[in-house]
This record gives sequence, C-alpha cells and structure tokens, in this order.
Amino acid sequence: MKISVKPDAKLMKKIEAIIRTSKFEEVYEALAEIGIPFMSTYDVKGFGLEHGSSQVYRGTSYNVGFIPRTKIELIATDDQVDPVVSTILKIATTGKVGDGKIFIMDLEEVIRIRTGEIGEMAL
Amino acid sequence: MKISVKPDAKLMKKIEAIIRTSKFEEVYEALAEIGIPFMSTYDVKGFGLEHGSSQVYRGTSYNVGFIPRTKIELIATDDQVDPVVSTILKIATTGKVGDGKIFIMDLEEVIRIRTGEIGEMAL
Amino acid sequence: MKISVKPDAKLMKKIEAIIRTSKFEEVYEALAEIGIPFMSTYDVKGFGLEHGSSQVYRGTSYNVGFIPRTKIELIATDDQVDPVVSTILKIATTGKVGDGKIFIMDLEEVIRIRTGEIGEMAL
Amino acid sequence: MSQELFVINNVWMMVSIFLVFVMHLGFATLESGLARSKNTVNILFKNSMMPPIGLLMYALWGFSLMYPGADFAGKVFGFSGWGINLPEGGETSSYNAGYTFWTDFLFQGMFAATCATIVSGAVAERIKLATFLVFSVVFVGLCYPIVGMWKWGGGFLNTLSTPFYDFAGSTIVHSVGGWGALAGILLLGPRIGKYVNGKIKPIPGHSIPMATIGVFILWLGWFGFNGGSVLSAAPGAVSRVLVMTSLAAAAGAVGGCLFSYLLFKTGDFTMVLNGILAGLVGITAGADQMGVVDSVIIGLVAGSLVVVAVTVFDKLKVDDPVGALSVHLVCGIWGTLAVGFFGNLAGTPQLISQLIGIGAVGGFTFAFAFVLWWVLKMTMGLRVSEREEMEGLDIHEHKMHAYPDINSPGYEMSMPEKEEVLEADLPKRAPITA
Amino acid sequence: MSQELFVINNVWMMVSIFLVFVMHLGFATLESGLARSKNTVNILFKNSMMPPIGLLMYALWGFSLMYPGADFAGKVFGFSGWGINLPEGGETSSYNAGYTFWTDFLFQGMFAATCATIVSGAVAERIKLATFLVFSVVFVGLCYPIVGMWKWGGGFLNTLSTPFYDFAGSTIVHSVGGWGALAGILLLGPRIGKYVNGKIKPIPGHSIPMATIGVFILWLGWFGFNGGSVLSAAPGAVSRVLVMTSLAAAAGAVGGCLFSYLLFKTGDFTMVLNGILAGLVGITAGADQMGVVDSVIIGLVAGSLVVVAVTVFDKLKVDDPVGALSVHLVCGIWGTLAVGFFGNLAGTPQLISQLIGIGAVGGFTFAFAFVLWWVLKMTMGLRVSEREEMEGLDIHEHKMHAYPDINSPGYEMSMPEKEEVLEADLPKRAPITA
Amino acid sequence: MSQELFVINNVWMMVSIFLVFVMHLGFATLESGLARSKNTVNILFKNSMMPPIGLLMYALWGFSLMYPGADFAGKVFGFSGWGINLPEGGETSSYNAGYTFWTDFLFQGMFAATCATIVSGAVAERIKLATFLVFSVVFVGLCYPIVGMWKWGGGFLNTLSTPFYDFAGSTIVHSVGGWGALAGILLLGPRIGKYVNGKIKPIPGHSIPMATIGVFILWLGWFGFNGGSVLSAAPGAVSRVLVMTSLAAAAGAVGGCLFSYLLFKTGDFTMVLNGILAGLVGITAGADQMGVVDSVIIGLVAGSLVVVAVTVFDKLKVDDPVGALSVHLVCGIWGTLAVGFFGNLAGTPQLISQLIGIGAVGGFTFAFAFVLWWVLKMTMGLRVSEREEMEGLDIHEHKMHAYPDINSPGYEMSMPEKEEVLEADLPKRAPITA
Ligand SMILES: Nc1ncnc2c1ncn2[C@@H]1O[C@H](COP(=O)(O)OP(=O)(O)O)[C@@H](O)[C@H]1O
Ligand SMILES: Nc1ncnc2c1ncn2[C@@H]1O[C@H](COP(=O)(O)OP(=O)(O)O)[C@@H](O)[C@H]1O
Ligand SMILES: Nc1ncnc2c1ncn2[C@@H]1O[C@H](COP(=O)(O)OP(=O)(O)O)[C@@H](O)[C@H]1O
Repeated sequence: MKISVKPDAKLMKKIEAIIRTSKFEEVYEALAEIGIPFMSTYDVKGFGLEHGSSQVYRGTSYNVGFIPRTKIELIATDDQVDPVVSTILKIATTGKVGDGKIFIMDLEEVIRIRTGEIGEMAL
Repeated sequence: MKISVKPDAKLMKKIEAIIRTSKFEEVYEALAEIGIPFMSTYDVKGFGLEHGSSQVYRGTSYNVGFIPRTKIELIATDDQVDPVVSTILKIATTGKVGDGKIFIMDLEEVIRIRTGEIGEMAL
Repeated sequence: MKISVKPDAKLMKKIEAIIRTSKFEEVYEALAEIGIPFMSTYDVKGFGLEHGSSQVYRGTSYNVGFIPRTKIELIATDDQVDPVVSTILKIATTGKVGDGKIFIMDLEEVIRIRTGEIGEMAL
Repeated sequence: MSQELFVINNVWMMVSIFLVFVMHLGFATLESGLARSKNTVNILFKNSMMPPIGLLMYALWGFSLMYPGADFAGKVFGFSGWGINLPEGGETSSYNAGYTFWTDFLFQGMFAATCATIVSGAVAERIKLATFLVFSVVFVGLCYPIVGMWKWGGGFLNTLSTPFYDFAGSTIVHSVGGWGALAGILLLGPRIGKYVNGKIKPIPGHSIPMATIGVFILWLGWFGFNGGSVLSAAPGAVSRVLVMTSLAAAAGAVGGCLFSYLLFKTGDFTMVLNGILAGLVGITAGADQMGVVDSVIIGLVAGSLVVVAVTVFDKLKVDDPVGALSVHLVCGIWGTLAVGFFGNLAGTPQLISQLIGIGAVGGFTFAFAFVLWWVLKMTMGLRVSEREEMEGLDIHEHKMHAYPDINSPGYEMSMPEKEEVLEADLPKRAPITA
Repeated sequence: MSQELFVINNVWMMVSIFLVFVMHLGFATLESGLARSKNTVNILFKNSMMPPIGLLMYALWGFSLMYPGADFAGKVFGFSGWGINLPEGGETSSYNAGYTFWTDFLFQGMFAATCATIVSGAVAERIKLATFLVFSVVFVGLCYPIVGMWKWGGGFLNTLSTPFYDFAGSTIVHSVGGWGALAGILLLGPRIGKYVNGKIKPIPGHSIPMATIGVFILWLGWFGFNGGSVLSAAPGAVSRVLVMTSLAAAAGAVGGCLFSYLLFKTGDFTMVLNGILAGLVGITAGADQMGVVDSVIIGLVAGSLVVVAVTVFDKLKVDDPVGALSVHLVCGIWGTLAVGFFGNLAGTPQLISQLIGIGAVGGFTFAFAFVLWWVLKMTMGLRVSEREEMEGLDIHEHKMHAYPDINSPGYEMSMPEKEEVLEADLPKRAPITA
Repeated sequence: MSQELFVINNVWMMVSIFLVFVMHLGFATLESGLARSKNTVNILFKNSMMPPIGLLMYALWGFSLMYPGADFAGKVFGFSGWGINLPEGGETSSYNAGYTFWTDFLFQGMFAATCATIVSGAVAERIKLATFLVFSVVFVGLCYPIVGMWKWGGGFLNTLSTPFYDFAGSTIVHSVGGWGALAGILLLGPRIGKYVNGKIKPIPGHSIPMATIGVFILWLGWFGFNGGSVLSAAPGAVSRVLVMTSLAAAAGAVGGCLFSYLLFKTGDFTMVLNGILAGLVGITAGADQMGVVDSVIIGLVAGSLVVVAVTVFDKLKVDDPVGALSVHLVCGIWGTLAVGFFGNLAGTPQLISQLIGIGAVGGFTFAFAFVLWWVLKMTMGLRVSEREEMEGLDIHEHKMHAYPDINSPGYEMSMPEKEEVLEADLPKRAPITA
C-alpha cells in the first residue's frame, strides 16, 4: 500500500490547547456546538507563571510547582482554525494568570485508520 | 555548544497515531518487525464519532463521552513513513467506527540526548 | 473575533524532549535558571534501545518492554532553541542507553488564552 | 447472678464495643470510596474526628443526658450531672448484671458517634469542615442524647401504654442520623454538576474497592451493634439476633441485586452494597423479635426499597453522595414499622406506637438539625466556595492530596513558595545565555 | 456442665463467627488485588454475594443436608427437612454444651460460604457473572453440604475403622473449593494473553496493598476458622490450636520467602503472601493434633510447596489468577496427608484413611463440579466474549469502573447517551460559524 | 478461682491476641500509606515478615529470655532454655488464673513483633531488605526480650524500691522500637531529596486512605494491647482501661488537630492521625492507673507533643518517613513520665523510678541497636544504591510494582527479556520493506 504524502496537503492544522482542567467540559461542549466534537485530550502538568497551590504535609509547607492542566489536540482544516480558536478563547479565558496557551502547527497529512481515507476526508 | 538547526534537515517526519488501546501490543510488535521498535506512547481520551459506553451508577445511566485510546509518537525518516503508516493501517483497522487517526508532521530536527547526535543519526 | 494566522510568524519553535523521569526536576531547574520555567510535561512510556527492567510475578519473570519517561513540551522563540537544547543536553545526559531524544518542530502560531496575545508576546 | 456470668457478659459487651468501633472505619472507607478522590482527605478527616468528638461529648455530659437514671429522668428531658463519675459499685455486677459502668459508657459512646458519621457522608463534598465539626459537636452532644433518652433512657416513648419498640436503633440512631442529614442537604443544596438543565448527572465515587471494604466492615460491626444491644451474653438471645441480622443483610443484598437488575438491566454493584446496609438497618429495630422468615422478608423489602429511594431522592434533586438517606432514614423507618408488622410484637397497637415514635423522633430531630444548620449557615457559612468545590476540598481545606504520587514523578519537587501571581508581579524574562 | 461454661463457650463461638465472616473480606481484597483493575468490580460483586448466597442456601436446606442429625444421617446422604427450625431447647446447653442452635447455624453457614469464594478467585477475569452465581448456589447448596456430611455430619468418612481426620477442613472446605475451581478452569481455559506462543506471560494483579490486606485479614479469620472448630472455648485446646495455626503461617511465610528466593533470586512478595496462606491451609486438617515442631514443619513444607505448585500450574497452562489451586487444593491435600505423618494421629492406618478421604472428596467434588460447569457451559455459557474480556468485565457486566476518577478530570462529564454508532448514523458536520 | 473464670479469662486473652495481631495490619497499612508508591511492596514485605519473624524467634528462645520464670530470672538477664515447652499443667489454671501457657506465648509473641514493626517504618524507603530482616531477627530475638525481662520478667526495674511502672509498654515496647529506629536513622541518613540546600522538602506518602485505615486498625488493636495487659478479664479493670485508652486517643486527635491548626493554619490531617496514635502510646504506660481527666490530659499533651516532635525532628534532619520517633519514642517517654505526674501512682519516687526505667531501657536499647546497625553497615551494607532509591525499592529488591496496571494498557505486554544494552550490542536496523 502506498500512501502519497502530498506536499500540497497543507490545508490541515493541528491545534493544541493547554487549558484549565475545570474548563474542559465547557470547552468541549462549545466546540461540539460549532461542529467539532472530535479531539484527543490528556492531562499534563503545567509550569508557568502561576504556581501550584502550596501544600502542607506534617507541618512543612511546600509547593508542588505545577498545576494540573488538560491538553486538547485537534486536527482541523485551515478554515476551521479561526472558529476553534475563538471558541476556546471565549470559554477558557478567566483573565487570571494560568489560563494556558493555544499552539497551531502545520499538519502534513492525516489518515483515518478505519478507512484509510486521507486528508480532509479523514477528519 | 551550538546546535545548528539546518533548514534542509527536513528528511524526518513525526508520526502520531491514535489507536485503540487494545490494539497497541500488536501494532508495537508489527512495527518492531519492520525495524521500528522505537516510540513513545501515552494514554489519551478520545472524542470522536464513537462515544464511550454508557455506564450506570446507582440507577442513573450516563455516558462518559470519551473512549480510552493510546497515542503513539514516532520519529521516522521520510522513507520510513510509508511502511510505518501501512503497518499501522494493516494492524489497527477493525473497520468499526473509532479506529483512530494517523497524523504526519514535519520535524525540523531530532537530537539524541545520550550522544548529542543530530538528524537521522539520532534515530 | 478574528485571529490572523500570519505565515511569517515562523519565529517560534516547539521543542519536545523525552527524558528520564528521574532527571526531570534537575532539567526543570536548569531551564528555570536560564529563564524558561514555562512548559508542560506528562508521562510517557518509552520504547527504545533500552528495555524495561525485568520483573517477576509469582515466579515467572517478564519484561514490560517500556520504560517510564517524562516528556517536556516547550514553546520557545528561535533564538531560545539553542540554549534550551544545550541545557537539556547538559543535564539529562548520563551517557547510558535510554537518555531520550529532543525533537524540534516549527510552530505556526501561539496564543495566550488569558489575553488573546499572539506570537512571541504570548510566551 | 454469679460473678462468672457478670464477667462473661462484660467480655461480650467489650467485644461489642470493638465491633461498634470498627463501624467507624467502615463508614470512613464507605464514604470516602463513594466520594471523589479530590475530597477524600476531607471525608476521612471528618470520619476520624467522629469517634473523638462523640466520646468526648458523651463524657462531658451526653451520657448523663441520655441515661440520667431513674431519679433524674423526665419524660422528655433528664440530666444527672456533668462528666462521667464512677458510681458506687460501678465496676461490679451491682451496677448492672451485664456490664460495668465503664463498659456501659464506652458502648453507648461508640453508638453516639455513629449517628454523626451518618450525616457526614450525606453532606460530603461541599460542606465546610469547621461548620460540620461544630454541627457534630452539638448534634451528638444534645440532639442524640435527648432523643435517645425518650426511649432508652426511660422517657415518654418507653412509657407509652404499648411502648415504642426500637431494639438497637433503627430510629434512635439511624433515622436520627438520617433526619440530621436531610436537614443539612436541604440547606446546602446539591453538588455543582449533579443536576444540570434538569438532568441528573451521576458523580461516581472514586474507589469501589474501598466502598466494598466499608460495607463488609459495617456488616461485621453490626454484629456488635445488634448483638451488643442485648446488653448481656445471653446465648439464645444474642445468637438469635446475630442470625436474624445476617439473614436480613443477606436478603438485602439479594433484594438490591435482583431489583436493580430488573430496573436497570445491569449488575449495579452499588445497589448490592446498599442492599446489604439496607437489610442491616431494617432489621435493627426488631432483631430480637423476628423469626427467620420475618428477617428475610424485612431484608428483601429493605434491599428493594433502597433502590427505589436512591432513584427517588435523585429525582427530587436531593443530592446525597453516599446514599445515607436511602439507607439510614428510609430503611430506618421501614425497620421501625416492621416491628408492627412482623415478629412477636406485631399488631395494630404496636404499629401505632411505632408511628408515634417515628413521628416524634423525626419531628424533633429534623427541626433541631434544621435550626442548627440554619444558624451555622448564617454565622460560619455552610458551603465552601465554588472554586474550592471544583478543585476539591482536600487541597483547599487541608492543603493535601489523598493520593499524592500516583503518576506524579515530578511531584516531590518543591519550589520557592508563591501565592497566586498578580499581573504586576509577573517576572521579567531572565536574559538567555547560550 | 455449668450454665456459665455454656455462655462462655457460646461467646467464643460467636467471636469465631465474626472471624470467619471477616475471611470473606479477606478473600474479597486478596482476589481483587490479584486481578486487574478492569475486573475489580466484578470480583467484588461475586465476593459480596458469597456470604448472602451461602447463608440463604444454608438456611433453605444446606444446614439440614450437612448436619441432618443422627436420625436422618446416612452414610453418603442425609436430610432432615427444609429450612432452619429451632429445635426444642435449641437456645440452651441441652442443644450442645458449646453453642446454641443459632450459633451453630451461623458458624457453619459462614464456613459454607468460604468454599465458593475459593472458586471465585480461580475463575476470575473471564467467567460470566450470572453463570458463576448459579454455580455458587448449586455448589454451596448441594455439593459442599453433601461432602461435608460424610465427615462432619457423621457420614462414612467418619465411621471408617480409623476415621478420616480433618479438623477444620483442609479437605472438606479448602480442597472442595479447589476441586470446584479446577473443574471450572479446565472448562473455561486461560485468560487471553496468558499463554502466547507457548510462553507464559504473567498478568500481575492491580494492587499488591489490597492483596496484602487480604492475607492479614485471612490470617486473622483463621483464628476463628481453626479456633472455632474446637467447638467450645476449652482453654488448652483452643489456645494450642491458635499457636499451631500461627506458627504454621509464620513458617509458611519463611518457606515461601526463602524458597522463592532460591529459585528466582528476588524477594517475590506474592510468594510470601502465598506462603502464609499455604501454611494456614496446611495446618487446618490437624491443628489440634500437632506440636510446635510439627506445625513449623507443616508450614515450611506448605510454603515451599505453594511456590512449586504455582510454577507447575503455570507450566501446565492451568490459568489460576489468584493461585487458589496452589494454596487451597495442593496445600489442602498436603495438610490432610500431614495428619498421617505428624502429630498424635500419625501412622499408616491414619494415612490410608486420609488418602481415602482425599480421594472420595476429590473424586465426587471434581465430578460434581465438572458436570455442573459443563451444563452451565451448554446452557448459559461460561465465558464472556473476547471483547468483554479485553475491555474488562466491569464495564460490560456492571457498566461501572472500580476507580472512576483517578486521573480523569473529564470523567464526570455526561453526554447525551449513544450506543455504538453505525456508519449510516454518522452525523453530518454542522456548519462552522466563526 | 473457678474453672469458669479461667475459661473466660482465657477467652478474653485470646480476643486480645487477635487485636494485637491486627495491629500488624494497622502498621502495614499506615506505613505503606505514608511512603511513596515506588516503595510500597518493600514496606509491605517487611511488615508481613514481622509477625512470622517475631513469633518464630519468640518460639526459638525469645519467650524463655523474656519470661524465664522465677528460677531462672536474673536482675538483668535470665534464660530458661530453648524452644517453647508446655510446662506441667500449662493448659490449666494452675499455670495462671488468666490464661494457658499457649495463650501466654501467643499474646507475648504478638507483642514482640510490634516493636520491630515500629523500626520498619522509620527506616523505610532506603534500607536494604536483607539487612533489615537480619536486624529484626536479632532485635526481636535478643534486645526486646532482654529489656522486657527487666520489668515484665521480674528483672531489676521491677524490684526497685518503688518499682518502675509500665503497664502495657510505653517504654518496654514503644520506646524500645523508637530507640532502635533512631539508631537506624542516624546511621542511614535521610532519604535523597528530603533535605536539599538546608531546606526541608516534604515527601508525602502515597495514600492517605491507607494510612487512615491503619490508624483506625491500630486504635482497635490497642484495645487488646492495653486491655489484654490486664492479663485477665477482670471487668472493672479491663473496661476502665478501655475507656481511658479511648479517651486518650480521642484527646490526642483533638490535640493534634487544634495544635497543628494553630501552628500551620490548615487542617493537617496527618496530624490528626498522629495525634490519635500519640494519645494511644501516651496512655499505654499508665492506662490502669489513670482517671478520666488524667487520660484526657495525657492524650491532649501527647497529641500536641507529636506535632512539635515531627517539626523538631525535621529541623534536626532526622528523616523519619512515618513519624515513628515522634509517636513511639517521644510519646512513649511522655507516657512513662506521666505515670509519675498523674493517677494513682503519681509522686516523686515514682517519677524517679520512671526516669530510671526510661534511661536504662533507652541507654541499653540505643547502644544495642547502634552497634547492631553499625555491624550490619560494615558487613551487609545498610542502604540501597542511589539508583535503587530513586527508581524505587520495589522494582529493584522485588522486581515488582505495587500498582501494576493503573493507567498502563500496554503493561501486560511481555517481551523477550533483555538486560541493559551495551553500546556494542545495539541492533542494526532491519531493512524496511514497504
Ligand atoms: N512556553 C511554554 N511552552 C509550553 N507550555 C507553556 C508555555 N508557557 C506556558 N505553558 C503552559 O500554559 C500554562 C499557563 O501558563 P501561565 O504562564 O501560568 O499563564 P498565562 O498563560 O495566563 O500567562 C502553564 O501552566 C503551562 O502548562
Ligand atoms: N479531529 C481530530 N483531532 C484529533 N483527534 C481526533 C480527531 N478526530 C478523531 N480523533 C481521534 O480519533 C479517535 C477515533 O475517531 P472516530 O471519529 O471515533 O472514529 P473513526 O476515525 O473510525 O471515524 C477519536 O476517539 C479521537 O481520539
Ligand atoms: N524514533 C523515536 N520516536 C519517538 N520516540 C523515540 C524514538 N526513539 C527513541 N525514542 C524515545 O527515546 C527513549 C530513549 O531511546 P533509546 O533508544 O532507548 O536510547 P538512546 O536515545 O540513548 O539511544 C525511548 O525510550 C523513547 O521514549
């Protein structure tokens, strides 16, 4: 089997968003509403300006440094990027330090494993 | 120490595959057979067409929405991409909704931490 | 809201490093010292030349195959890449098989969720 | 009455004390297993403070309120003085043929603490720690002993022409806890995310194994709770009570299992666990009055009832994370009524007395608890902030996680402590040196 | 026989009941700890249903089958009628100097339930829930009491010229469970992934701490299992039994630890745990007949034997997730034989009787269980589907996870329920609005 | 002395044995809960081997060392021969009015094992398994019984003009464990990462629920530890001891809770747990000599003391992962002194005797343990390698994880085994076939 990786298939983007874990459900629902209920997510530890809340264990307080965050990974076509990003910004922004970041990257190719479809068809 | 990030080092690709967790072992072994037993994997929650199986707790049924999936990350040279992709497709396809996706991205540089080797040598 | 994804915003890189979990704390501190205490991390299972240590369960020994590793994800500007990479190499290298890899990728855009700032400003 | 019998009886009662004590461990594991991991330390904290609070309040004045003795007892209130003071002959059989004064105090004190523990689970995952502790102190220190006196201390429920009957406390202990819990839940409201847009969203507990351990331990403890309530080691009576208790628990499990299977078409394990507890609560009021068939029926009904109750409370948006109302309140009432329907005492007069008892105890306790919760709401506040609830009570009230290092390699890292950063404090980037 | 002694004896027997009861908690934690987390709810469900099923079957007819009494007992079968009916004087010492009728029933009923629990672990992680429950009902309701009668109910094993000896049930309880398990395993086959291309792939359990808790609790419970089998509180006999039980457990731990270290060059903790249980099972047949040195030897041998057995069963591709065969069947046989080699009864005639007993019990039980499993296989089916086994029995048989929220922030999210999507149902993309 | 009383007493003592036995489960869960998950199997291994080692050493010669009997006892050393040999009449009340010889052995043997368990927690997460096991064998086999003889075997502490008083072992058991632990910690040094650049970095345990279960079980066990130390079922004495024990535990919880709140402004749950244990250790020396108020004060002080002690030990860089020193050593000393301040024996002469006892026991035990640890350090080595400590003792000493499958779908995969790869062995890439 030969998968042709076309250099011109640059119409897809990979969007990664690191958001507050407590915002995930809302973000998911908002994305679903604009027709993007497809993604993969996992938990990450975020190190940034906001530090983890201080903890106490047997009388000594300490700081674990990181904050639990959820990372969303999403493949979208070029024209979906704008609505996706603005939806995330709309929902996940609290205005307090620690809201997270969105990264956008080029994607060369995407393949749907079930069918072998490639490109936009595979989304 | 100066790492020269050569713009022409585009011979490497990053392959990300989101597959059914239960298929992981087989996929791993098939890739090892074609000489690619190198990868990093982690668990993700997949949101897609297939929804999580419904659960019941104290008489109310509900759906957790996601399905546990395993994500494989693999750096490969350009010419390895085809065999890797076709191997994954061969093994991980069940034909039922929810088989997952493969993403292929450009990689600018890869460095082996142990030796500092870069590029293809580092794989 | 319109996020303009400028094609010329290629000044950012995404650095991914897969390192020994036991080295993470040191690496974090070294990066913080050179002014980069910003990152997201998560645990991955690493399959590479080094295999997991053999385990015994009820008299049968077996090998889990993978080794627990920590993955660091870091967005940096082009000129930060060199110091970041060399810092990681300095700290995370033990010289033994299994030290891990660093991957560098192009990033098209980064957005700070809190403010909506984009590009270098968002780091 | 031989000295030997006194010694045996006392040994038996001491064993019962141990069993009632382990019920607190049972409640601790059950309740924390049925809550989310982010609130686990909080729940364990509360459950660990219940025996201390119960015992100390009981020592301060609770024991004298509940068992004031013939001279001091009134119909609705009695009090025989502060503290616990060894009476003349309190260490001999002249105090009681079944136990010494100390044994008496400790057995009853362990009982007292259970009723507050019941409340703890029902208001879990959103109540302020300090508020709950204050509530427990007052509830165990005043409400429980006053109500208890009505029956076990010789008060008016005990002197009805057909005395109200409650062998080991379906009403006096379990329903009292349940009413206290109900009042709390009503004033607290449901957990965030439980009822959204009119839909019930289950919030599963974080560890079914822990909940299971809890139920087994509670069953074990019930052997002392009911068996000890015979107040002596009388072989026939005690062993009969143990058998009836076990059969009701067994039937409760089967009831919960089958009935929930009929309704939900799946082996809903939480309903098996609830069924066991339901059977135990149900048999408690009449464990010494029932026969084999009675006990099995009571257990079966209790096990089915609890399934319905859980569903109904959820429909009514009464959010009870551990099902304490369904188990302790509903089945407590059922068990108390069952004394009028089954066993040696069955009959209309008894049924009427049971209704009086249920009504009097329920009315007083609910009112007491409601006012108490309300006063606390106005003063200390009942509920943690939304942020605390979302992020978990553990990290906010205790600055601690229940499972700190699962999958957390970087966890042990400690860094210069910092409170939440203000925009103004944001550090300047350090210059990068290559 | 004084009334006082009767009361004491009965108290002791009730304490033994509690201890045997907690063995069910021990089995529940041990078995679920040694299985994977995706099957944990399933195992706990089965273990939680064992005491209810055991007690109810025993109440229905099991007790009358096992202890039919002199008038009804036959050599191989006896039955004294349905249900449990308090005999004349059943609550007094005229029933028995050691316990009341109720105590008798409950102690024996708790025993009965243990033998089904042994099976539960061995067939775990692949058996259908309903099938297993039906098996347990029949096995505990028929096989166990019939076999038990042969010895403890006065049947033919008890009337051999040199009677077969089995103090607390190395054969009558543990081996019976083991044989039932073996039949099940043979018909079920190994778990997917256990033996691949002729290689053994270990499938480690999900929680060693839980398994450890289980072993400690089982040791505790054994004090009642063996100590209660004296059937009175006779100080010398009971305390001697406790000491021998403990020494065998201790020696079993040392045996398992050293022997596995010799073999595998590592401190294999599961073998320490197995060693303790092996020692306990081994001493059970002759706990009242052994001296200090005998007990230590029996324990050491049992602890080493279990290491060999685990390895051999694995070589034979007999997949027993929790090691129930190695512990209960193999060491049950060893313990029964040991009565012929060590202690007061040692000698060839006894050894022959022991062999007869092992053979008769083993043959009947294995045949009974095999036929029963086979019938169930033909009717209800034994094994869950491959998909269910891969994804876990919890989510399929119970629609529930054992640890719902560990690392699952999005877990509580509930969404419009959907069954598996068909290609045709695939939604059209909603138009994107920016 | 009637036979009946003998039987009852013996039943009570057997119940106490069970309770002391479960303390080992309590220690196992407490200690493993307070350590990191990567060292959990290691800790459970040690704790599981403690009862076996304790019992076997006690059977070999320990019991004869500690209780040599009047004929063999010396002031500082006595020995009545190898093994445990049932004396004439050892199963009757002629041995002792409170228990048989066997009961005596088992109760004392279970006690013995606890003192080594205390050490286990303090040296956790860095000590070599084999070294620790050897230490325990010698410590339990020699040090504990020799010191124990001084008081309980009739040695010089018991024959002071005002005899040293230690009811159930605040000093003889708990401090002995504590001193052994202190010597070990000093020679071992702190865990990697505990004290970095002069800063204390807390290393939280991995499961607060498990630690909580441990504390509840320990409280339960203490009913037997203290209650059994009455050495008969004397109703007044035993029940009084139970009440005082419970009140001290309750007050300890309150003390730990309030005092730590004052200091750290948060509900530090580990301090509640420590407070309960502190109260229990504190009351142990004088549980039969105290009144209600005494017990509450002793508990309150112990609960506050433990908070201070934990902090001070940390400041001194004495790294004790589970707080064993603070609880067992510090509160053991406090409890022993308290006998001179409160209760029936209070007075200067008693206080002096208490100081003598604390000094003698402390001096000898610390010296013994220090030399023993030192010899082991020179021969077997005390500490695992840095790599082993970083990656966890479980995987290196036991080749096993405590929680193998949490979030590990690929876990069960087994692959051709390989040791660490040498550069030279690196495989050539297989040709790629598309
Ligand atoms: N340069 C970076 N690379 C990768 N992740 C980052 C980077 N900077 C921030 N993050 C992630 O974003 C989270 C929020 O960042 P933070 O600086 O705390 O707040 P804000 O984005 O509001 O200024 C961090 O916890 C971290 O997970
Ligand atoms: N656009 C996307 N971006 C990221 N991950 C996706 C995307 N679409 C699907 N996935 C991942 O692929 C998995 C399978 O997708 P799904 O649509 O359910 O099935 P199929 O690929 O067979 O049509 C999802 O669970 C999710 O993890
Ligand atoms: N081609 C690859 N793609 C993704 N991850 C890789 C790849 N090769 C190695 N890794 C990761 O790097 C880790 C170390 O690699 P390994 O080959 O064992 O050692 P080394 O880099 O020292 O030669 C692996 O455990 C794996 O997580």
